[in-house]
Amino acid sequence: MADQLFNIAAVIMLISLVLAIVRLLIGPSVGDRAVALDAMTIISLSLIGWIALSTGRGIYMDVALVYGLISFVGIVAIARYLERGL
Amino acid sequence: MIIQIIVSIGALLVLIGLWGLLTRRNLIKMIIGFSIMDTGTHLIIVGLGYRKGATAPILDSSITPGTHFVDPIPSALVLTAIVIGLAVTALMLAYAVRLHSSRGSALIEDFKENTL
Amino acid sequence: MNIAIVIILGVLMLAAAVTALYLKSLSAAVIAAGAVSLLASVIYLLLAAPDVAMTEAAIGSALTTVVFLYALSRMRGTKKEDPRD
Amino acid sequence: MEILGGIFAIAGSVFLFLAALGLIRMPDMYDRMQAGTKATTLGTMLFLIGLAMAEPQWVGKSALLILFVIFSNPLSSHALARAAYHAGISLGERAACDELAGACEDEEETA
Repeated sequence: MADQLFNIAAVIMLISLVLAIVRLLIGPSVGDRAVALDAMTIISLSLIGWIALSTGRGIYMDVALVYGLISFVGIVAIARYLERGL
Repeated sequence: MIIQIIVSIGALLVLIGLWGLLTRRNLIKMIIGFSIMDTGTHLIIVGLGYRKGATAPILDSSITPGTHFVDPIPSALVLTAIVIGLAVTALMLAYAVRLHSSRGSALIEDFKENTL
Repeated sequence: MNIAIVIILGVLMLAAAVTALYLKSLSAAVIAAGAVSLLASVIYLLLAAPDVAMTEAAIGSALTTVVFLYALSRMRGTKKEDPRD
Repeated sequence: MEILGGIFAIAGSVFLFLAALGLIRMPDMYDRMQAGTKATTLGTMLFLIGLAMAEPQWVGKSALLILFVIFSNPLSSHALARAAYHAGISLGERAACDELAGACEDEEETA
């Protein structure tokens, strides 16, 4: 029962990943694309948590930890570039 | 089944990267195409080491006797190749920045033989 | 289930790769190339290679984007400072 | 307990879906940023709480991950909004007033 609930959650997250990447592909300005990349990073972090649960390996959660630490470096670099400060 | 899908996705990525490398005029776009090609080859190599129903070859408490592992050699090779790919990309970007600062343009047609 | 997720992520990767090469704006192309690396990292995790996924997330997605944007800002800077071009 | 974790995970993924829907449907960039960063933070937190309920031995990693998300996601969204304002992306025609307009000039004078 709980596994089915988590599978439904994974399907909803995949749909939202598709929607976020659609905004990344059609976004009119660079800022829209950066926001979509940020949302994609967070959604795929949750997806990695689901993969760790479905395969039963606790070591996969470490990948999500690296995602959480590293992901905002890229976004801050994009922001500094847009601000002409990099 | 999953290996064929992964290998075909990787091969398509290599082809897309090669197309970008050959047809784009801006140096930065060509380097982006090269980096996409890099990702495609890494995907092919990792995909060839996958076995159905296997798990990662890392020993912890959730491993029981009789568990199947994937081949660890391709992932070790790809681990090195990713780092070297970053170094190659950074070297190409350094050349692009030097060319742009000396010639004032990043388009490939400004670097022909007869304009030297 | 796994195969469906791999197909969806692969199609999204191909779309992002084609978009990265089609876009006129260079910084948008760099962001799309970062998205390709991000999705590749999830696929590596599905292929049971968490070490490769970790390295790809740290180096391929974050550090490559930073290096590209640094080079772009250097190119923009020389153009602005040198009025002869 | 596992069923409760699954319900938390469904709630989190629904918030992630609403965030992605907001990314598609919102009219200008600052609205999209509002939808795309706040809702994803809440959704990820709920999903990770559900994950920790379903697998109780992962509660340390989930707590650390929630801490990282709480620290890094508002920081990156703030940097993006500031950069978008400085890069000259317009607020949209429905914006009532631009309270940052004077503040930016002051900052440039003092700098």
